[in-house]
Amino acid sequence: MTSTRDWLLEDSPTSLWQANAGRAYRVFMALLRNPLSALGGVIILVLILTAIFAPWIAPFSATGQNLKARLLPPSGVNLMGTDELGRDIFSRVIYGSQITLTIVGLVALISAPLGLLVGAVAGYFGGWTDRLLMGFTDIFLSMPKLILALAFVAALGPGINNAIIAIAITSWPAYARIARAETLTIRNAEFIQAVQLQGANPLRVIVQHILPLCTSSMIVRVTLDMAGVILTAAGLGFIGLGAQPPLPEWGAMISRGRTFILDQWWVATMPGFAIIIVSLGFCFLGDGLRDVLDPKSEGK
Amino acid sequence: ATPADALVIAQNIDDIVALDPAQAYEFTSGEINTNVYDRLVGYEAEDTTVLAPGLASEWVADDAAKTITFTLRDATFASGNPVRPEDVVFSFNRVITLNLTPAFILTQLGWTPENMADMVSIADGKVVVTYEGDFSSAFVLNVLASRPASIVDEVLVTENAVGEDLGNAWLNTHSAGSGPFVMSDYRPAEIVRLTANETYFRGAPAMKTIIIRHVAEAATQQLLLTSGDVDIAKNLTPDQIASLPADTVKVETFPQAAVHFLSFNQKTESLTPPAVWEAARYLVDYDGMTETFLKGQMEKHQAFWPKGFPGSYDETPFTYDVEKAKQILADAGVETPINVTLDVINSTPFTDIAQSLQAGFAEAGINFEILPGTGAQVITKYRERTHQAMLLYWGPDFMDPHSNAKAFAYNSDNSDATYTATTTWRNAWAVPQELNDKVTAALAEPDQAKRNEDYIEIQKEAQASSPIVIMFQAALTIAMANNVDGYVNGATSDFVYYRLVTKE
Amino acid sequence: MSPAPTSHRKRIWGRRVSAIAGFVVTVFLTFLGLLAITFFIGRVIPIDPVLAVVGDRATNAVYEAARVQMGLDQPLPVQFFRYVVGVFTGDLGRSVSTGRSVVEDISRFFPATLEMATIGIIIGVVVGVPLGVIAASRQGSWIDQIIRIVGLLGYSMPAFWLGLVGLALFYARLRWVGGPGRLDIFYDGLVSPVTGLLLVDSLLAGEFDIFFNAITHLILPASVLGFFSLAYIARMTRSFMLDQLNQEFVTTARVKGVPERVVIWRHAFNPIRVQLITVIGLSYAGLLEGSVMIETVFSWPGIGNYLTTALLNADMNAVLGSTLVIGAVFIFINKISDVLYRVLDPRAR
Amino acid sequence: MSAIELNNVDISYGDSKVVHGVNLDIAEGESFALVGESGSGKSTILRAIAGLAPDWTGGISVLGRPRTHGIERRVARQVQMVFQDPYGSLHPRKTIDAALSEPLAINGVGNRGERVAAMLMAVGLDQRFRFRFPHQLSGGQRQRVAIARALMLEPKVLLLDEPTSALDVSVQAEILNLLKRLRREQGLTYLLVTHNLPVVSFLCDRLAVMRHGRIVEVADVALLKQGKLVEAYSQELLAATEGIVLVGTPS
Amino acid sequence: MANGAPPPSFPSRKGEGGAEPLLSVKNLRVSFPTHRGRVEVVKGISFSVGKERLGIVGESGSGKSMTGRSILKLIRKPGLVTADRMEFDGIDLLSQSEKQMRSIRGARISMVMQDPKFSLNPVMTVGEQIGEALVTHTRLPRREVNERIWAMLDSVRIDDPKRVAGLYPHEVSGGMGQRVMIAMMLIPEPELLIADEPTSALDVSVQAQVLDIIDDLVTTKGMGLILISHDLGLVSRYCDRILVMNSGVVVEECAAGELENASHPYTRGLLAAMPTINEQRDELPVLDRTQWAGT
Ligand SMILES: Nc1ncnc2c1ncn2[C@@H]1O[C@H](COP(=O)(O)OP(=O)(O)OP(=O)(O)O)[C@@H](O)[C@H]1O
Ligand SMILES: Nc1ncnc2c1ncn2[C@@H]1O[C@H](COP(=O)(O)OP(=O)(O)OP(=O)(O)O)[C@@H](O)[C@H]1O
Ligand SMILES: [Mg+2]
Ligand SMILES: [Mg+2]
Repeated sequence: MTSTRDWLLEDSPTSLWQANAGRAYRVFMALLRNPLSALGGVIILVLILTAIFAPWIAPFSATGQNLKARLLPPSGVNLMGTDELGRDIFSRVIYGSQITLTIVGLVALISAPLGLLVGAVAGYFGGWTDRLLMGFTDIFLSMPKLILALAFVAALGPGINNAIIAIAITSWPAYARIARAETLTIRNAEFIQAVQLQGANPLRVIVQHILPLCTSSMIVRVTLDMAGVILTAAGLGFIGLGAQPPLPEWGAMISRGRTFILDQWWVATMPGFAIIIVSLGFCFLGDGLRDVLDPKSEGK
Repeated sequence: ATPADALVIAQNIDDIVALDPAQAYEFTSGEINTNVYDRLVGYEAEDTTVLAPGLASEWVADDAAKTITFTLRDATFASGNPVRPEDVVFSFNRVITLNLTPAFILTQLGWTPENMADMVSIADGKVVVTYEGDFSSAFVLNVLASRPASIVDEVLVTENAVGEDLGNAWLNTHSAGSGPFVMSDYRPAEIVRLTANETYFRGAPAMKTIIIRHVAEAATQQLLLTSGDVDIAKNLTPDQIASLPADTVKVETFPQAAVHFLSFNQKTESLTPPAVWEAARYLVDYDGMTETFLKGQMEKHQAFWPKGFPGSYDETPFTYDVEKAKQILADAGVETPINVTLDVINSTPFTDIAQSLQAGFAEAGINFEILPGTGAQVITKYRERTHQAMLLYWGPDFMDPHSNAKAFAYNSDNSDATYTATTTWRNAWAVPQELNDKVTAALAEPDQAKRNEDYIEIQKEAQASSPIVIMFQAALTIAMANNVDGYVNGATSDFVYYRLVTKE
Repeated sequence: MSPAPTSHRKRIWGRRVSAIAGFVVTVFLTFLGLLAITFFIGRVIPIDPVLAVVGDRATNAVYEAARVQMGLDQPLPVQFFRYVVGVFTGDLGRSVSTGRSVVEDISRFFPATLEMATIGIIIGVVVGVPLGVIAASRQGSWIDQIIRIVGLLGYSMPAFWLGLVGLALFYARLRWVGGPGRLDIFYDGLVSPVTGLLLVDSLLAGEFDIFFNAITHLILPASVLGFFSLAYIARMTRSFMLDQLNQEFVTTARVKGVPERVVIWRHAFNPIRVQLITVIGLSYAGLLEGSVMIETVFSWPGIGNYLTTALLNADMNAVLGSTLVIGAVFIFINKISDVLYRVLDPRAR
Repeated sequence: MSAIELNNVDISYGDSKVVHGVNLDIAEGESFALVGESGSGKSTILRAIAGLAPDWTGGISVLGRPRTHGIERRVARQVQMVFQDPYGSLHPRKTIDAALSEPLAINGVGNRGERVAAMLMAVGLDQRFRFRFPHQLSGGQRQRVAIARALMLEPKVLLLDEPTSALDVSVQAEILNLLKRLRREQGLTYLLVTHNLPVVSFLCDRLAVMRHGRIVEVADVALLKQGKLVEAYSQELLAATEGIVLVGTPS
Repeated sequence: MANGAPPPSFPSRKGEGGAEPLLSVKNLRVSFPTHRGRVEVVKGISFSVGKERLGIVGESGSGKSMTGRSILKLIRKPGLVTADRMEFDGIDLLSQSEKQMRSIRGARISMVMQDPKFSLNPVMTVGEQIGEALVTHTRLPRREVNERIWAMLDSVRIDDPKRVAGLYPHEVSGGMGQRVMIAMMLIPEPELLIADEPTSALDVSVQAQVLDIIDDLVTTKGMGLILISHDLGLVSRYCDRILVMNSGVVVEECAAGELENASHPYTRGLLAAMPTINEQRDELPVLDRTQWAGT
């Protein structure tokens, strides 16, 4: 145990692998030291575990209906009560974690790299490339995001996959802006000039030298945005354009439960809590990551 | 609290597209038309099942000559202009000339822009209506009681006409009728305000103002109602209704003419075996749904003409019986699983019904992938016949059994080119010729009793074998403040009357 | 190195003209792009816009007539070209779901949203900025933690949920605020719209009752919106402030013995005003679109509601028109913050 | 053949011209210094030679071949640059090993592991440092890495832009020694920018004094050592330096 | 030299310092938490300053700035400052509240910050910032404040004070920035000035000018000066007494004139490592850190 730790914290690593592991370990420890970000991390971890082990955790099926047991308040059997079709809300919330995780993961995987690339290319080359790409980005940015997502989903047809695509399409421009701004500050750094002097082609400079530096702020931003993604997905669900029934997507569950909010509060509130907690988890983690990954604090 | 002489209603009114009776075709616009316009004859607030004199005080039907002669009563429009036979001619002409959506109801009578001068004319101060086709005058009276047959004030409308529009644009935001109310304000997706017509020939209504406020959220409607800021909430769900406080709010139920059905597009290979149609009838948990989340909102009903109207067939031979359904499928050698999509409007209670169907059908190996969409989206697909299974509802265009028989048991040309707005065509079901013939015959049957018998026969047949599984008949449960009395809601939105409402 | 003054001035002028031209061109292109994207999305939506006009039972003849009348029989580029020409002559077409001209619809719905969002942003700024400053100046204290968590809650809470809960509590139970809608029924329609902003119109008309009634209706939805912008603004303020407070010049100010209040507001806060303006601009624009959810809950006759309804009915003229207006506001707000940036930040002059 | 030849070179940034009509001729194997006040265009000249300031007129040739305006691979293998700021010239997310392998990878040179190890040795860095990140190194160590990186491609000419001004005297001495040794061992040509005259005295053969974008004087270092620079500005520099440098340093 | 600065001078004013120190510090420690626990960056140093010029030299990171900052109690959490004694003119600085410190800062002790680029508020004009230092501690009419600002700028040899006062920091050059900084810290006429690398950003000729200005003011106004730098030559020329610091510890203390005779191997190593203008050595001696480690 201590030896692993020592190995990780070694000042003079003997391999690239050890160096990287050590860096990761330090980031990790720093995160743990901040109570809020540790809490965020725990929440995300629980989310992931829940998603993986949903079938074992959930006491009931997510879709099994029992019309005789509708709208039961929370009890020992139904921890979070039952919904309008007599399904166990707790089980649905548990299974819903899979969907949430998929949405969040896919959106991050699609939009962040796309934004990064567009922003870095625009920032690095400047001139017309920049004007063209950023003009395009600005068009997307100047469109109301939610409306754009709505329009996309409406065009593609409702459903979870299309919702993911729509959200991804509407969120990359923000990342492109950040990546561009960051690239602009890095572009003239001496270490970039040094690789240019060594004859590196632009592709190499961007991919190997600029992108790695944008990623940490990107990770922070993406983590913080995840709450927004969850909420947008929920919003699409709210309007009926998100996940299709009987998928236990949390937003759609709230949407369906909102007519009961005055009398059977738990139907909308339980998935609402799930969203709030997970979003908070991402926010806490993102906040912590920002402190930790901040290049200014890196050296310490 | 609301003023004593005003009735405030919370309702989702964003379906309104047009208010001109020659164009209006939505639920809410139907409601408003009914309260603003009179027709020659109509179903009246006092008894919505009996055809009563309207602007025509009496009429004489000549089935042989296919004419009906109407004598107008002495009435005035809300504008103060007298109601003249010319107004009737003008009103009917408008509908045929403009040829907008609801025009098809009147064109059934054989009316065309070319022959209108002959078909509707004035003789001795009376209106003579002529029709063409194999049907009885009873059917014609039902048609003339429908929305597009509303009588508008020719003088007022002509004053406000723009170009060739015959006042269409103006009538979409104003009213020009002789009914109990005048539409004094309409702001789309916001409010409709009706003001009492003090000169209404049946007597001025008690409520001086009717305010219909657009509230899309059911939960918000409930809040408004329980807070006393509205008198009536129209779109509450059964669950909400069940939890309303009984001391301030009362609930009234009104059976509706709309039937809810599940239909199978015959363009989908796996849905063509009649055994699938039959099995489907045993896979719907009718009672489970109507006793729980549809309680008070729908009633089990399995024939196309709604209960409570002449010619209805009220037997419900099918119950939820998975084993039997499995047996039927097995006997017919249908291979399961069958995987199809089920299109559904993405609002309550449709998505709930769909999910319940999904669970039930899965038991017998028929798997639905639910595709919720907006109403417009679902209809677009339906019209193009690109859906597989469809969960939808149907309300009659006018209160004659033929309106539904045509939709559910008649399809003489199933080709793609001849679009017809019937359920049969839209599900690509080529109705057997024999059944087609029965529908035509029933329409022409002059004897009312025999005619009703015919329709029951047709319904039995359609119930036994058709890719359309009729499940429910809708009912409206409307919650209102305890002090509201006299609200009348007939079987369709065309029969919503505010003129008898009083508040203590 | 020292060119004649005239040519120098000419060069500056030239630069200014080309800057303005560049600005106009980019704004124009952004607009055109906005239009094109919305337009083409609109045309691939699997909803038949004609059906919204004629209903589902219309005969084929009626259907076809409506289609031609709406110009949908033309090829897409032609439709787009016609639309753009229309836009530049101030004609946004007719909405099929309300039957009115889109310009008229928007002039009715947009002020309602604008009013709500404006009050919302005022709440957000008036509360959020001081909270952010306090949190930053007490970094790590419990008050900082609370503000942080409140801020993060604002990121994590579904707006429609908060709106409903707010209504149930403050309207239904406590009766502190007016209910859904912009006014009590009793007052509805009494003031004729001049600006469309009820607060302004009622004051213009001297109807103070209506003014106060409008406030009671506005306060809850605006607060809910305000909460979200407050959360964002407080958070950003805090993080900007922290950046500043760690700067050397703040220490310099302390070295001078300047009181802490002055250190915080003059030295740390002043430099971030510019960044804050951008943030506020962004969240203001965000509120305009974020009102979509809130408007449904509060039955607010605003543009968000209009837009979604239109979208769901494939009422493309309405969708395009409202997107255009919201997009224009977005662009406008961005430009305003650019200009303010230049005015407020000496480094950018 | 001269290593670097500048012929009436003007260099501009956008609209402003910052270097005016500079002529320089640096022989192969020579160590040449550019000194002068801040902002006089010293760095700019280096950048133009390296290809980082492409907006120039006149003639620049490197090792006898005229130079084009952008960055060229051929030039990359002949001319490398070491920057002033040891903290800014290394990629913060790359290990030393990665930084040193990079030039080899770009130019398709094989046998990287050994070359990196050898180069670390040459600049006097222990193998322990190989997998550290820049932030785990001191300024002097970083500057060694930067020098090592510049030498990875075995260039003939090294452009040094104030390579020690950010370092302490103690570290500066190490780097200066290193540079001197490398030059001796590998026959390098140096073009060194600095405003520290003692450094010039230690490391260089000739120097040029710059002011306001022009070269005011080119002299032999021997003259500098004797305090015999001709131009007034050169004398001013000398005087200021002498005032501060400790007199009578032990030798 | 451009403005005819006085020749290098080494006036001896040591006596005053010895008699009644303005500031005395004993066993000062500064520590910061890191992931390896608390790390002391100043490890118990003691010194005193009178109305004299004390130089602190040492390589980068040796804790010079931290020493300077801890005197003004400018080290923020999580940094921690402890000392057995830190007394300024009879006031125990350690027990002063933040509020009491404010009346000392600027007015009685002030500090020229290391990097003018980051130490000036980017959105306030230079004049405002200088004026603020004055206004905070005295009550003067606006007009007089302006007069004083211009006079001060003039005394740090800025040519056009009225124009410069209206400039923003990004509009002034590095050398001007440092002079502004000095003006700002001198305008309240403190009794003790801590100057942290006041000339690091300047090239030699400007450097000399700036230091001459400070020296001039110290001489005429009779204040104490702590000059922090890593440049041995510079400190030895402008100070009376010198502390040599290395990794948080004072390794040598001597009079400026005797620096050449410094005894500590570290100091000697530093001296030897400096090249001279007439450099004859083929290799510069480098510090052998093992020699003095453990001091
Ligand atoms: N990227 C740039 N754009 C515009 N002007 C620049 C740029 N880089 C440098 N300059 C200007 O060019 C001139 C010469 O700069 P350069 O960096 O070559 O000076 P230097 O002699 O190296 O000074 P120092 O000793 O301070 O490094 C300066 O006036 C500087 O302001
Ligand atoms: N906030 C902090 N947390 C941890 N360590 C710190 C912090 N601030 C400074 N240090 C460390 O304290 C040590 C002393 O720093 P200080 O600024 O006093 O050095 P210095 O002698 O002034 O160097 P320089 O000549 O570079 O200005 C350094 O090693 C630095 O890394
Ligand atoms: Mg330079
Ligand atoms: Mg320092």
